[in-house]
Amino acid sequence: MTITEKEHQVIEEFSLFDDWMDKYNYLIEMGKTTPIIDEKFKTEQYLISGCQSRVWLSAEMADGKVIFKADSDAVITKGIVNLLIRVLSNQTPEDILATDMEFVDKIGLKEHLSPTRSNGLTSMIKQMKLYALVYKTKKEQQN
Amino acid sequence: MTITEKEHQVIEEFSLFDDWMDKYNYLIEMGKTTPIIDEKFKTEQYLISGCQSRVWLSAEMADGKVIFKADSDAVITKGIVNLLIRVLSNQTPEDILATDMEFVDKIGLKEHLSPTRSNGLTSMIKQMKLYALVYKTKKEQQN
Amino acid sequence: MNFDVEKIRKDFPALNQEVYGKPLVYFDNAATSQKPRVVIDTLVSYYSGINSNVHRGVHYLSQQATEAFEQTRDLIRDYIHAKSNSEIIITKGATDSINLVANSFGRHFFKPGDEVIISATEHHANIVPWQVICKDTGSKLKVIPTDENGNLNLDSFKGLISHKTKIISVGHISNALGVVNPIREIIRIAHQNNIPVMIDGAQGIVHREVDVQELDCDFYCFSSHKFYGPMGVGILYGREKFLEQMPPYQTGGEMIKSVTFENTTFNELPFKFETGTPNVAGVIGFGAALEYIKKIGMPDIISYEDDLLKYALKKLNNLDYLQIYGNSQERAGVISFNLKDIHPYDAGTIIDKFGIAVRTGNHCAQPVMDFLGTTGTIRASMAFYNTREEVDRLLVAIEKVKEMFG
Amino acid sequence: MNFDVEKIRKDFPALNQEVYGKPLVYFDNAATSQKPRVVIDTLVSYYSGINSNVHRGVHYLSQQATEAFEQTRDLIRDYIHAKSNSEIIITKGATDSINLVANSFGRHFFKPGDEVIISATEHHANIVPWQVICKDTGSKLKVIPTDENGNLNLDSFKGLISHKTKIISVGHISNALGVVNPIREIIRIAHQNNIPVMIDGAQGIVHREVDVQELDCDFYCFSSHKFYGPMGVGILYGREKFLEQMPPYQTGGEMIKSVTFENTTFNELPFKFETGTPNVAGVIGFGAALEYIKKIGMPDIISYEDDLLKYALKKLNNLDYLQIYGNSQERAGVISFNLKDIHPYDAGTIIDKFGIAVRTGNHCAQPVMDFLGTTGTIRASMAFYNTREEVDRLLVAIEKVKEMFG
Ligand SMILES: Cc1ncc(COP(=O)(O)O)c(C=O)c1O
Ligand SMILES: Cc1ncc(COP(=O)(O)O)c(C=O)c1O
Repeated sequence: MTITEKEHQVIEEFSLFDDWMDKYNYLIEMGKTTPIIDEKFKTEQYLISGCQSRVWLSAEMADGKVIFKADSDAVITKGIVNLLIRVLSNQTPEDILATDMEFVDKIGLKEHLSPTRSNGLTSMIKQMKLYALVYKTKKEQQN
Repeated sequence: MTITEKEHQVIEEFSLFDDWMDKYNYLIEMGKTTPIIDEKFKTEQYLISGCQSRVWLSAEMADGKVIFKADSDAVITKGIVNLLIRVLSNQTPEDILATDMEFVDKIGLKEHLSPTRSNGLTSMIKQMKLYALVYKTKKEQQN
Repeated sequence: MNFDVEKIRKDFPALNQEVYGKPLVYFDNAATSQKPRVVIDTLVSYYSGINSNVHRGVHYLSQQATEAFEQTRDLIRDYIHAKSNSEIIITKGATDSINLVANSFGRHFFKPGDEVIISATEHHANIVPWQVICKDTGSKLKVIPTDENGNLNLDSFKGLISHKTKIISVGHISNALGVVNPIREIIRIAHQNNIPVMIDGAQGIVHREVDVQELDCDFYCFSSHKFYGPMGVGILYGREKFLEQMPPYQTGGEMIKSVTFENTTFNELPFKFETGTPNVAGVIGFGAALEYIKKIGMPDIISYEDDLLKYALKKLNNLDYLQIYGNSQERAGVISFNLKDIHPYDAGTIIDKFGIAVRTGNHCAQPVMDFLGTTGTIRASMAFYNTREEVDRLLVAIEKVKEMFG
Repeated sequence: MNFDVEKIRKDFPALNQEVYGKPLVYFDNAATSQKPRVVIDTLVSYYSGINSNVHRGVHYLSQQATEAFEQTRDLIRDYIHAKSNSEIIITKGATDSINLVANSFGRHFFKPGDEVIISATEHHANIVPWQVICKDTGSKLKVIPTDENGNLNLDSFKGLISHKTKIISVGHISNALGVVNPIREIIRIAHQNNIPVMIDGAQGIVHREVDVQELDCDFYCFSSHKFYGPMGVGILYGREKFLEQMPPYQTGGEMIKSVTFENTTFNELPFKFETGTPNVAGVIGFGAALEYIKKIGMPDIISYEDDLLKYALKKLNNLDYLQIYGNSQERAGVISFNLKDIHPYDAGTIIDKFGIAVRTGNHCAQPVMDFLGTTGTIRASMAFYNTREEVDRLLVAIEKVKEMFG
């Protein structure tokens, strides 16, 4: 599935929720699902700043695609980062860099999450794009 | 004349003025009258702070009474300090210390003069009382 | 008691609003309080009327503004029972006040090897400025330890004092835990050793009556915005003896007597420590807040708040999955807690959706969080306009959080 | 030009009042400006609505306030064309901004023997902080001389520059004389020598369009309250390269990343330089002022003001007993003058009684007064809401002064 297809999937899922409670329950569920980061990545280096809870994010390349993993000490934050991973992981660096993550607005994440939090969200997306950029640059240097 | 008598005199004079213009013209006149301070007193030491214009004030004892002299580079300020001198000069230190200078309020000086200015006014009165205190203390030590 | 909370609530426009379709419950008062209408009205009438720059102006508006500004200084002096207006310095907030003292007192009095004592439960504003000045002057920061409930250990405190101690700075009431510190005792011990004491009263002034002469503290500071006044205004009380000796902090207009390119002489107290155009509107607005508080009456406010706090504690203590911090005999204004095994951020996010404003995080008091072994807490901080019904609503929200994450 | 001054005047509630029974003429704008209704309304709606502490709060009000606060930072960045929000520091005023730079830049970059260059026509706020830091670091203050009209001498300036010059700080527009300084030229020359330049824009921002990238200045500061916004808010623009290297100025909450008693790490820009609860209401109110100014349009404002200034100068020049200062090709906002042989304080006292607010004294610029050989001047400072009729009324008052003292 492309990023856009995955985005549509997520948007569709969220469209089923009538109220904020359901959305949060869904995020909490997402927060309990894998992929959880390996303990060795839970260090300062992988910490994303700008969130009230701690979020660690790692990335690796496999078959030309970026695989993200993350964890957080808060469940809702973990739900959000897992949602991002669901959309962005296992995609090429180029595709990750190209997307403007429309779904974040569409599912009301920005609206319902504070600037503190959406700063956290922004930091997460920024970090993911940064990883993608690093891998893209590496690839180009190898060619 | 006692201080109180002089105060009444001033209050009476001011009661003749209908508007602020007349009051200021009177102050300006007062600003042009003697007693002007000797040039040798126009130094930092005799300068009263807290006024926008410079005011110098000196005092000496003669026959058990305090003689004030003053000058200012602004005419209105000089008028005001001369008004104070008219009331307070040539009185005993004890009488100067005892008065609460009611006339200042009564002639509308406080009301028509800014806090900056009435600070200046306050500083002037404070300085005059300080001189009186010094002379009173000296006298007591001599006894 | 002539205290009608429903009537009082009507004085605060911001309390009368809905958030997510529910009536707002504002329990973030320790961060900043809401403002009574009279404060807002004062700002409006100031800016629509006498707005102008103060001091040195001969024109009418400037005279009026200066008078109102200086009358507020009278009011503040009177409210905290300082000896003279020279001891009341207007700053931009409690943080600014502490920076002023740390800098000006520190640069003047600290020598290498000297020591400063603070406590383990301080707000960052009463930690970092001292760290910085200690580093700059080669002095050392010492910390009064606390027990697990936030009670400072006075025996250890006595042990910290030495002839090298130059100043002691402690909070009146901890903003993270709500513990009222034994500042009288601390001041008494310090003064036996001739050491001046600064009190960070950012929370203290809000929940206790303060008489700086009776307390006998050497510095006391607080912010207008936490005490029902406008933002951008802080107060520093300082004993004249020390303020006289201390060099100016910030420099510029207003605070000088004369300037040449070679030399500058500084103005008298309190102006020596006030430079630049002050926040005239904010200061006058704070005056209105003080008048308002005085009208309601601090004794009534305190007894109402204490009662409300006790009520809330009793209710919260019934929930066995709650961990409540700061269980001290003397507490005020603040309840800090966590739901066991639930991140405060998760809890706060859900509580918010009930229209309830609580704060989550470390409350700018990371060291005490570290000590308690948590990254943060949920803090409900109350004012005299909060009610028992609002506490009940918080309980409902907490139960929902437990249900969602438990 | 679509500029209707009578309509504009209606936007400013304070202009619509009488003083001593006469309609107020407010000519003390360089001290502080009046505020358009939209600014006052913004304060009211803030304090009646989203009032709360910003950053780190998860609850609704705090989110709203944070968003509005940070959007104002966007607005400011956009208005002065800074590259990024990291370069926009919120302070309490221009004086605070200059103290920040003098302290933080100075302590970091100055070594004994280094030099700072300012000009002979600076406001005390741009003199004294540099004097203090020079004294503390063993550096030297050098002064660009002026001619008798307040025009800085650029040849002398070039002569002052050396490899020891660490920073140059000059005003954009002199508040005492209204002379617009050749800051482009100064910046160009400074940068040829790799020296950073700070511009004190307290008056400049009010009367000129400012594009910090095009100006290529390294620091630019101003106050909200002189630019139609609330009191208690200032702005410091700083080039990221320098801000990154500079240590924090004030310390406490908000500006830190983590605190232990042993060590503190500081937050990123711009927060590294912002500690304590900011003046949220004031900042958001300033945002409203900027929007208002943008709506009226700075080009229209400038051309109206220039026209009014020319009108006033022409009229005043007709009075042969007037001494007018600052006769430069480039002037804005301010006319400084004296009636020959009449003390400015005497004159100001009488002018006030006509309901006209002018300022008298040294305008916090004593060195330039000393240079001009006067203890003070009468300063009429104008804004785009002033009118020719008001200038005419000033003339009547001046003639009366002449009559009374002449
Ligand atoms: C040129 C100049 N610089 C600095 C200042 C200081 O501004 P503030 O008093 O708002 O800090 C002023 C205000 O008088 C000024 O005119
Ligand atoms: C105990 C304490 N000290 C200092 C401060 C700092 O106050 P401000 O942010 O108003 O400068 C606070 C506010 O959070 C506080 O609670």
